[in-house]
Amino acid sequence: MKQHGTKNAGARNRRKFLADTARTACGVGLTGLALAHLATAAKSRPVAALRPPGAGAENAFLSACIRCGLCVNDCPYPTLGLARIEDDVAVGTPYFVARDVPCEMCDDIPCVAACPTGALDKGLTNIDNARMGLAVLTDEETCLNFQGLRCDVCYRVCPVMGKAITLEYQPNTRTGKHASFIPTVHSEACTGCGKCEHACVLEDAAIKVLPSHIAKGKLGKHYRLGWKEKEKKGEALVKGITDLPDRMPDSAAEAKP
Amino acid sequence: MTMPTKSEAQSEFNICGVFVQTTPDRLSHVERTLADTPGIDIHQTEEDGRMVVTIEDTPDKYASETLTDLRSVDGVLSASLVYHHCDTESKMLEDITS
Amino acid sequence: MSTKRYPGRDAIKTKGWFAAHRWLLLRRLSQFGFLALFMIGPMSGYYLVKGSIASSLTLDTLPLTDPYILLQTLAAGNVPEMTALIGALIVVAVYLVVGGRVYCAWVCPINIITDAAHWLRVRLDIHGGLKFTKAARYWVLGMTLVVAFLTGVVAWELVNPVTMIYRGLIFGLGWAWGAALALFLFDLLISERGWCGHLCPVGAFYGTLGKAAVFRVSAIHRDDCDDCMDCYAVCPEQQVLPPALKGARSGTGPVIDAGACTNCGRCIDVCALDIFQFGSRFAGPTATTSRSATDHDLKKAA
Amino acid sequence: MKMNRRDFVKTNAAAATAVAAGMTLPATLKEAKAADDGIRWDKGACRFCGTGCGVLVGTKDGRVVATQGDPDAPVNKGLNCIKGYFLSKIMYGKDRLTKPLLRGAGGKFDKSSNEFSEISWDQAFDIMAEKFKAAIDPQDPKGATKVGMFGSGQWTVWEGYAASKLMKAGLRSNNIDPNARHCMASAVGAFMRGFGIDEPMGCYDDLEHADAFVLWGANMAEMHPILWSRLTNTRLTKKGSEVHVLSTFEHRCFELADNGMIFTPQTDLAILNYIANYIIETKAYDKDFLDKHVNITKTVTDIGYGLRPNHPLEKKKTGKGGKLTKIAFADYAKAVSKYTLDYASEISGVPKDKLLKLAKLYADPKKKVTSYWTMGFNQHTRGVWVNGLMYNVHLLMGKISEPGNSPFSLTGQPSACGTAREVGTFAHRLPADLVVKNAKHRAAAEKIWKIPPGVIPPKPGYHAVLQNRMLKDGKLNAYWVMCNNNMQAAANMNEEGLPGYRNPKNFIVVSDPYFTVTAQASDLVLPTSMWMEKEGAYGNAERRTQFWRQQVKGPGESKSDLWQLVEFSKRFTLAEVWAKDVIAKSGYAADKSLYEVLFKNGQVDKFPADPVKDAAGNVYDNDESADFGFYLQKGIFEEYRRFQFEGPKKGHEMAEFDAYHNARGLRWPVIDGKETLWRFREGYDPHVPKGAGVQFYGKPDGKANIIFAPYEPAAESPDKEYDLWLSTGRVLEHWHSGSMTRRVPELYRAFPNAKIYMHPDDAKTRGLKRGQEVKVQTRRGEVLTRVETRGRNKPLMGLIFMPWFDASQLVNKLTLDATDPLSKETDFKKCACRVVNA
Repeated sequence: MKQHGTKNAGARNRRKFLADTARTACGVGLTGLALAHLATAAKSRPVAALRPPGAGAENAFLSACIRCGLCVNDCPYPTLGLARIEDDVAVGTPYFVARDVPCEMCDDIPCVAACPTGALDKGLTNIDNARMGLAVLTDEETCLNFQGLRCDVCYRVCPVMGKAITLEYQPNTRTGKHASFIPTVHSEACTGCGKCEHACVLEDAAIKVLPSHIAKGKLGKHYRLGWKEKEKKGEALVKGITDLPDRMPDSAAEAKP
Repeated sequence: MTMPTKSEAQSEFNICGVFVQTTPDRLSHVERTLADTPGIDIHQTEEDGRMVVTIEDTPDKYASETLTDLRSVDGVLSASLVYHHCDTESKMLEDITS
Repeated sequence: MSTKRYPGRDAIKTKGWFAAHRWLLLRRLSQFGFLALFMIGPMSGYYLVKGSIASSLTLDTLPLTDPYILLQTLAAGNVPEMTALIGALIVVAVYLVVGGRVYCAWVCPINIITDAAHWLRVRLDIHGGLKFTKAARYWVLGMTLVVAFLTGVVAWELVNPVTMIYRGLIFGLGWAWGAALALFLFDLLISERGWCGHLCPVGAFYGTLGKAAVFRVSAIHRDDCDDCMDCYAVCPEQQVLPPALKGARSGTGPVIDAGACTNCGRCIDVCALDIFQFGSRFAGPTATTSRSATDHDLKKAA
Repeated sequence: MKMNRRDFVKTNAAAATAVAAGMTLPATLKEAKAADDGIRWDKGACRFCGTGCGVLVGTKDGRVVATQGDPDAPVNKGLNCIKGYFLSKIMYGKDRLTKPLLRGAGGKFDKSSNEFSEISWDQAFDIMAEKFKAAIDPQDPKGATKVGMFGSGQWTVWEGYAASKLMKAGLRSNNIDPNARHCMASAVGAFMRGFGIDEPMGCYDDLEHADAFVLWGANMAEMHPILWSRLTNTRLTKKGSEVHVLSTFEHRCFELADNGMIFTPQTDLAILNYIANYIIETKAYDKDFLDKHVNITKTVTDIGYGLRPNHPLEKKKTGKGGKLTKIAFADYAKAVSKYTLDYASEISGVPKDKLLKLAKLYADPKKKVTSYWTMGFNQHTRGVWVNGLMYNVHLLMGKISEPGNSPFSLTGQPSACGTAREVGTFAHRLPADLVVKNAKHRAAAEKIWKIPPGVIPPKPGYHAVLQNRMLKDGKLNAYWVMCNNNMQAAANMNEEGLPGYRNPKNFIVVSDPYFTVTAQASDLVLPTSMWMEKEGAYGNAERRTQFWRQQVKGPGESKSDLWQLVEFSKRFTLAEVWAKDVIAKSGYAADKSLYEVLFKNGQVDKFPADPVKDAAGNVYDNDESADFGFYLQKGIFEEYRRFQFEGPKKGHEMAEFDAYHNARGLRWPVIDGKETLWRFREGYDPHVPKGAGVQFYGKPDGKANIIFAPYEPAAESPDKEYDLWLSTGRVLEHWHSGSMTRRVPELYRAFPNAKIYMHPDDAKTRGLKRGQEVKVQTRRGEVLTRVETRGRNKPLMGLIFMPWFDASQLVNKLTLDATDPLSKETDFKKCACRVVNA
């Protein structure tokens, strides 16, 4: 817009322009701070909210998801929804709550196929490799199987049954004649689909799918589990170690090296 | 950070059932000491030194603190927490007889 | 600049109501039409268009992605998939032709809300309020990209009312209606044409795109202007008019080449003298024509 | 006593501490414990499967608010499966029926109407009596063949007894059959043929005594979860113990299996004969035992498939019936010699090493083996045969009737044994193992029932499958279905069940707590009180009889089955049901009601309607006593006991009525105040005389039968058109037709809808994806469902499994009503189907 006027007016306009600019800058700056705060807060998603398969770490996901809803459209179940303002999850991003509707683990992973930005990683082609979270048996005190009852609903609904959740048998010392079937989650197979949490028959689920980083512990780098390392390698890590036979009263019972 | 003391947090109320094993010859001493300790009720005593007591919060001590102190009473071999109940103080005072 | 309370009366008189609202009606049709395209899918189960305004897939083949949101993800540190890139390029190409802020006037649902707010503001005779500089939205635009860069989060989309309302209508509104209401009240009570006209970074982005757009409004018969000011009254971006309408002497216009123009066509609607018409920016700055006075007077008299 | 919560918690804390420390509770604390939360606890038995877990039922304000496993119940020691966990919810589905409903608007019966209207009990019995009387010709010497009843293994003992008495002694119809026909009839048939007396010789204690377990067509992990946890415990804690599992698809039990075998449907016949062959060839059999206690016989072969007589398969058959012919051991050895390892492996598809391992187990005299089976054996067109072949193996080795050595037939219903079998609700049976065909048995029953000779018709009535066929053919016209959901449960619903119920000639009455598929197909629906809403008794699979008191009242106007049966008997005079000469012989007046003859007969009404009390003095309702003025349940039970003690067959003796209210169930025969754990074995069984060692006293000569039967193919096998086997069954979360468990929201959520379990490659070759909607089609109908290629059941290629609990996916539209010609039990496990994209 062209400026018309006297020199004085010009000076006044310049001052006004500078003042306006400063004001705008301040306002926008403050808004920016607020927005940054909101963005940072959005990174801590509530534990009950799970991302669709193929979503990476929350930070990466929030940098890539454009909240278009294509994954929601292509989800054949009422699993996925986009976060609304009141949902406590980054607004507009897709998520599901396992206790309400879990992921059905479609073989063709349509949600990933639909994602235009790579927020859901196209590299995920086998749904068994999805890691939406990790099931954790959070409450042994109420889990019916820990009490010896025969529920194991979580185990049976698991789409990776026998791998992601196994039942570890333990004698029930109280009754003396029953076995307890302890549901045990294995992180190397659990996809975090949430079927177990959804199906748990308790009023509040005793097994919950948590974001992996919350659920998992990490062994210190300075220590290895000997028997696992040996298993991995298929033989002793240090070879050529000898063991002398033990002397026994009867030579027949002599321990062989 | 320090734990809030009992007088600061008024809202909840703890009751513990505690199994106390004493040396039988010190039993009567322990009994007397506990009887004098506020918040402790003795419910049952066996000659072999076993006792069942309950410990509840007092205005200035949590039951847990009393329990810790109890362990150092002369003659007490062990004090095991068997039962713990926590509720709001107001709820505790509710009349439940019908 | 003064505003008349009921601009366009003369146009209605001379051209008839429909002709005086032609572009407005078409725009509303277009805005609702886009919305309908998205909503048919979830409502009927038969998807012509999947997704939302942020990114969509039409007939399972044509990907479209909002380039501004994609820019935010880039700023946030994400390298997008090809699909999104292609989708964004298509969108950019389209708006380069039709005018960037055509998005604001013809697609964005917020426009309906803020137009309504403005309409009511005039009717209720509300004046004053917060004023923003026209540069504010570019600051906001910059800020959204900086925040995305710093936090690694597509931050603006946490609050962006444009996509929020679109998403809400397709995927479940929740409290998004609150955002709509807030915008309405903001424009009505706090700042005249505050959102679309001054703050919205989406508009800023498309406005920047639109600087080079081919399709433009031109004050082609500007010589006939009788300074009735109706066009000013209805124009959401009044600063774009003078260079085109009154630039004969300084050699600007008659094509409105400011990026801020939304190609809404309201000026064409309300002008009883048909000064404005849609055209190409290559129509040339001097291609103005004047019609005979009689013609002009007849129209006025009618 | 005034008490605030704090005092209460304190006493609780002290009590819990004392208990944990193993200290005896002082009296004050005990009192405080009883004061609890106002819930009254009493013992009961679980409503679901045949395991018979003991539960405690908590009642407050007239409602069952909680249940718990009875920590002292010997079967389950306080444990329950997930269905048992939700017992307290099964009575409180939102859609409980509270008033009688008649088809037709405004209380007017209209067979063609799709509407039901509420009527009173009086109106209900009016129209019901009218329809029943119209179908009865009292002078017909064959009895009332046009009326019938379909009963239940979920009836309480007295309900089954009252039903059987009303039908056989009152209305003179043997057309009464229980739904146990669908589940236990083959087991019964084999018990009778092999041992002359029904029900297993062993008990659940075998679970701890055995060294090895073999599962034949039994998915105990899901269907008998608590027993499975006992079996698992033994496998874990007993050194050298092993578990062998045989099934037509891989299921949950395979996880524990040391030797899991998937065999081609129907080839269990060949595998069992191979084992017998192996035992004989290796001379491992117990010759002494065989000589003393066993007769060797063979059965008639090529006996058809129990289809309608005009079916091509029935026309082709050359044999008929189950007559046994004695043969020499050498003949038997020769007969099984065809079943070599090679042959058995080839026909069954089970690798040779696995079969050999199994055979070696049975043949090892040092290993105590318990074999379990359920529907895989029983729902089998050669069900009696295959049950018998199982006994052959145990008898050859003498591995029977002693701790740990047990061929054990598990049951699926809570009182399949106690009610359906023991009180004789089958079309051919009378209480305590008597049969209608036997004149002596009839006479004994007529004497105990105080009715004249000739009332009970000598010809067995229509069995379950025949009832549906007769309904369709219009030969059975007044029909009462009680305590079961047979429209959903019976095979070939499209061609038999539904047309039968909807045949305009017929009047169908259904008594149920809920508006089931069967109720929807009926003409009159009677609202029924269930489980703890009445005094009850169930008998589980190990012969354990368990009682419970009425804890709460049924909702609205609902009434127990017992009340309905007895009250309905008031609607008939003798003249309306018995021939004139029979009435004359009876000495009863012709206008005497059936109620007076059958129930108020000076015997059943012997015990006064005193308040029912427990040891603590709590008083319980007994709605039937209150209505009829005498302790009906006790009267019936004591009359039933007369059959056990005065009848011609020994071995079924039970304790007195009151003893059961005081005990956590007792295993019959109960003699001299003692239970019997292992039958036929001296020392354990009071009926075996000293020095006999073993005596199978059900047979006149005290010897059990080895019965040779060959492999014969299934009624329908996959072909080009229908290329897959279809097997049906249950899942842990739901019990039977799901009418109770599907109304528990948590169980519904755990397994909402049926689906087909399919091999991933079978799905792939048909272009199907997991979770996709598909049609399963057979020659009889089609059902929409979804594909599951993962999860609990893993069939090999060529077979799909679909559970039948889901009323929205009626798998019995697909199944074939082929039955075992001997037991008349349907084979729900085998028919040919195909799966196509929906």
